[in-house]
Amino acid sequence: MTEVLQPEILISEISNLLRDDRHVAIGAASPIPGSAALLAEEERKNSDLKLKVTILHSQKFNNFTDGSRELFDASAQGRIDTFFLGGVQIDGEANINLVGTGRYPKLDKRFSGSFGSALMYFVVPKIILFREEHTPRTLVKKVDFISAPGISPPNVYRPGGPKYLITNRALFSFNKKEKNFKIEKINPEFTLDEVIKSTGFEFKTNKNLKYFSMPSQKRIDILRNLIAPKVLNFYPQFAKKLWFN
Amino acid sequence: MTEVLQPEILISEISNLLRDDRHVAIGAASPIPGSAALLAEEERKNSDLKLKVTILHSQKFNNFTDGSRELFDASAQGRIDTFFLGGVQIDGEANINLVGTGRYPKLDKRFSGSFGSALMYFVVPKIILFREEHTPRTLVKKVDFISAPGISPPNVYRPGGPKYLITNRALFSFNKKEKNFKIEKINPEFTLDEVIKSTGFEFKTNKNLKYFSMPSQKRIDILRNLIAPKVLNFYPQFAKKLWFN
Amino acid sequence: MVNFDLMTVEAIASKVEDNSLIGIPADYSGVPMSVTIEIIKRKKRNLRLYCLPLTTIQGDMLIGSGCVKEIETAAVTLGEYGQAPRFQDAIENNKIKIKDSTCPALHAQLQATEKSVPFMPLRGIIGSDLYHNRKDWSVIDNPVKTHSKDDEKIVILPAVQLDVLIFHAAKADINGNVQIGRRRELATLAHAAKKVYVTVEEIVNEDFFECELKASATLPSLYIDGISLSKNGAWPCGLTDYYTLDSEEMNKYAKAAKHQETFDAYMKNFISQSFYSNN
Amino acid sequence: MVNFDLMTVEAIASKVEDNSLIGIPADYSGVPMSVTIEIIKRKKRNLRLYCLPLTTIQGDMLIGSGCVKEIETAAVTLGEYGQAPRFQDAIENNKIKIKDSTCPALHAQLQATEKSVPFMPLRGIIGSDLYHNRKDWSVIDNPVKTHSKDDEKIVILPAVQLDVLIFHAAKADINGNVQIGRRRELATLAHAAKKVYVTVEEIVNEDFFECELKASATLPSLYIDGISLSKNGAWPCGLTDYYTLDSEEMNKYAKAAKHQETFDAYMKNFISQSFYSNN
Repeated sequence: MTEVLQPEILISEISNLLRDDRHVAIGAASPIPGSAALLAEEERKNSDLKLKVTILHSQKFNNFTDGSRELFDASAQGRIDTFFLGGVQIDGEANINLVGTGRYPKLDKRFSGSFGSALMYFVVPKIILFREEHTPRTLVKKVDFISAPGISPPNVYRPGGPKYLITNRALFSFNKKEKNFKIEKINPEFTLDEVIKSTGFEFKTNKNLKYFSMPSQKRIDILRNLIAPKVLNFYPQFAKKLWFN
Repeated sequence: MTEVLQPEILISEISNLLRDDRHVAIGAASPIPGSAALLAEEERKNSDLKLKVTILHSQKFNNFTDGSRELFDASAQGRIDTFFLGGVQIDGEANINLVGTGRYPKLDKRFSGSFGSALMYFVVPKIILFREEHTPRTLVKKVDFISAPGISPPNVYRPGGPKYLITNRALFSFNKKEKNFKIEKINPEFTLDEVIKSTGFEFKTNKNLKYFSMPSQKRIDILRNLIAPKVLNFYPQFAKKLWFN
Repeated sequence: MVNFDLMTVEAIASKVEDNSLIGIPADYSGVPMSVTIEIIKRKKRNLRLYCLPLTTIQGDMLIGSGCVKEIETAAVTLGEYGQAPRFQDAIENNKIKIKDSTCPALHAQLQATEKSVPFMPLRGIIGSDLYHNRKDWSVIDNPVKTHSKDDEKIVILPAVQLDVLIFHAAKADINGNVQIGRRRELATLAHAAKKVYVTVEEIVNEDFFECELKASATLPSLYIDGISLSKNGAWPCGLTDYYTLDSEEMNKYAKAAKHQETFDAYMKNFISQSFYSNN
Repeated sequence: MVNFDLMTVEAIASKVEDNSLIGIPADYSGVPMSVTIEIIKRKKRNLRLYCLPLTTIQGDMLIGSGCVKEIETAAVTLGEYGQAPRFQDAIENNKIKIKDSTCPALHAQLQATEKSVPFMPLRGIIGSDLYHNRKDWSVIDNPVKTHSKDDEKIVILPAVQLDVLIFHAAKADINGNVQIGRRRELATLAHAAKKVYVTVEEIVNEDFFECELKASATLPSLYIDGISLSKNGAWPCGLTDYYTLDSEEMNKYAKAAKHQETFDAYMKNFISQSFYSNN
């Protein structure tokens, strides 16, 4: 069997999380979620539940015609089922920080900024937090800056919010009521203890803890033959490094 | 000299009122103002101060691409210098009624409705009220229903408002501070006394009262040869009756 | 072969439920006359019309046929063909309820839903009797202090979501995207509607998203729940680049609609004919 | 012959006044790089950038060149080419002021000006540190009572009007209308700007309004104060249907911009070359 690359396992795992969606949108600089969404779309092409994928940075896979505000409007209307957000830091209550570390505004290390997170996190039903690096530096007890909060009081409109967090070591689900993460799956290259030690916040463990699953050969073939050339169009750096080097 | 038709005199008079404008917009069912605007545009074609005319009901003379809200947005932005409004009734304080006569909501006689008047009257600097019929039935002491008020208190945003009222008998200017109309020009077929009797509200008279001016032969030629065929496109009933019967 | 579910005009009409709030496009935005006739045939009742921002023969016919309970609009008129007689009769005799509005307010209430905010502010309106007759509108002190006008009063309009929107357009592509051209108010209407059905003059064997110009003129399929082919579907209203309004028929309607009896006879005849073809 | 005043790129740059609030298009909306270089050459100072909703190399270059006093944005990033180094340095060393925002807020503040309302409501935001650092934002009780949420809190954003907007586009027609395609955020920016200047790849001998498809993709001349021909005017950023982003140059810039000295050398070289032609 072909050697499966680590990012391909993540792509496959994320793709599984999109099972019941009708429309997934992909924002800036998200090559792994973008690949996962296109994979899910391809696999469901001939099923009854088709998946629509909007990749904002692509000319071809962008289903919008009302300018760059349409993603936010459509999301607020409830027309986007899943969206991905990252974070310089993510904490145990699912607060995310895309702005930087240190004391705002004079930060020690400035990152790009909050993008659309301060609306998307509130209105999209299934937000998947995605951050490859799984260390106490990225998964922290308390973020230095809240770009968007994980939970909101009842007098704030919030049909959406965090459902999953996926890193290169584990997949977590988020419980809104208990305000904490629970580990669901683990990368077989790591032990639960290693994951606990590399996570800056406490999370619930799981008696039924599963491993990241290996994508089937068929899925790998679809990914490499059909999806990779598409990704090359709008995430050229990523695709070249992974598939066309 | 050619016989000049009554509507042509009105078109010519209205056209004179557009002298310093850069952009005039024409709303629904306004063939005389529309003809006047196109006439002014044509006459200033080779001057430094060009006139842009947007006729909403025309495909060709509609300069907008953002849907039917763009007229209101552009007007609120201050980009439209002159707009025309009519009225089932107009009163001496320049309140206009486009809704009907009698006690609202169960009216004796219902008319079409207020259209965009309740915003346009507030934001367009030069609103020209146009109503051909000049009788105590149309120019009343107090309108039965205010579609849009002639004046507003200081805590209401109001860069725009009524500047002129023109009928088939007279042209009036409106004084915002004194809250009244003053007669400026009169149709030579009527006496001032006849106009006073046919007006339901009191207005200021004018020592320098002028007559409606006869359009020059050149202007009539432009109107009939160049403007009439354009008007035929979007006000076919009007143009046929006046020019192509 | 198309990659979406092609419906019949009749099927679209049957999706309209009694009491629903229906988006009504203006005379220049693609009036869905073929569906309107089917709605009338099906004796739909208590419809609430939300016009963006006005209606002509479509609204007048629906009112005259007894389908309408309430109308929110900036105007009902036959334009150059005069007042809308069945509408006038219904108002003067208290047969339907009217929420008199003004064009930009009708836009703003839908834009609020488009952005999923509960309200939109709008200038103007204050001091009009429109305002005094709208319990759903209010005035607040401008919460943003500016130097010039510390005490500005401003109108607050509630968000309005439509149950269903139906309009007629030029073309659909094989993936169910619809060409709306400059009629972008149709996009606002669609964004603010729970269900959207469209009739088109033709279905073309291409994907509008493959061409940037065509994409610019497109309402994406993600907002559309069903499409039906309906040649001349806007008649006697016009459709940009296809046909102009039918003056003769509008005059005929304007005359017939003056009285309920002659209107009824006109409608009986209209319904019995097949003006619209599905192919 | 064209029916509008054709400007040079230099003339556009000289229209930008120190201290002005400038609209900055995102990397996908037509980045006006040729004008940006001229702005840098002219040593414009204390510019305030309003990004819709982010900026890449354009903002980073302007910041690194000392032209910028303040930036309001949802992100500054070189995308696949990493963080924006001159921006990072400026923030970490307190050289410029930042108003951190989020994409939909940047849109809504311009849409308020587009409608000439003093503010826009927006959901989300509450509970974020964005909110806690924005004195110009406030929270009010939703003035429209709905059944489900009687006590909803909602954010109020002030209207923002730009002093000047500059962007690069594909084509202008002989009457000064500009093709923007699906990049309708450029229309919002233009509607909210006092002055609008555009550079284009080509000027074509037609009127876009004569074709409904082309009209749909057009920003009308009534919003545009000046146009300049500028081949490759967005380079090294891309332009839809014309050229893609230049990966090699972006990598080169990302590396050079890591330190002020290497950035200065890069800019000196960039300015000395003639990458853009006016014909």
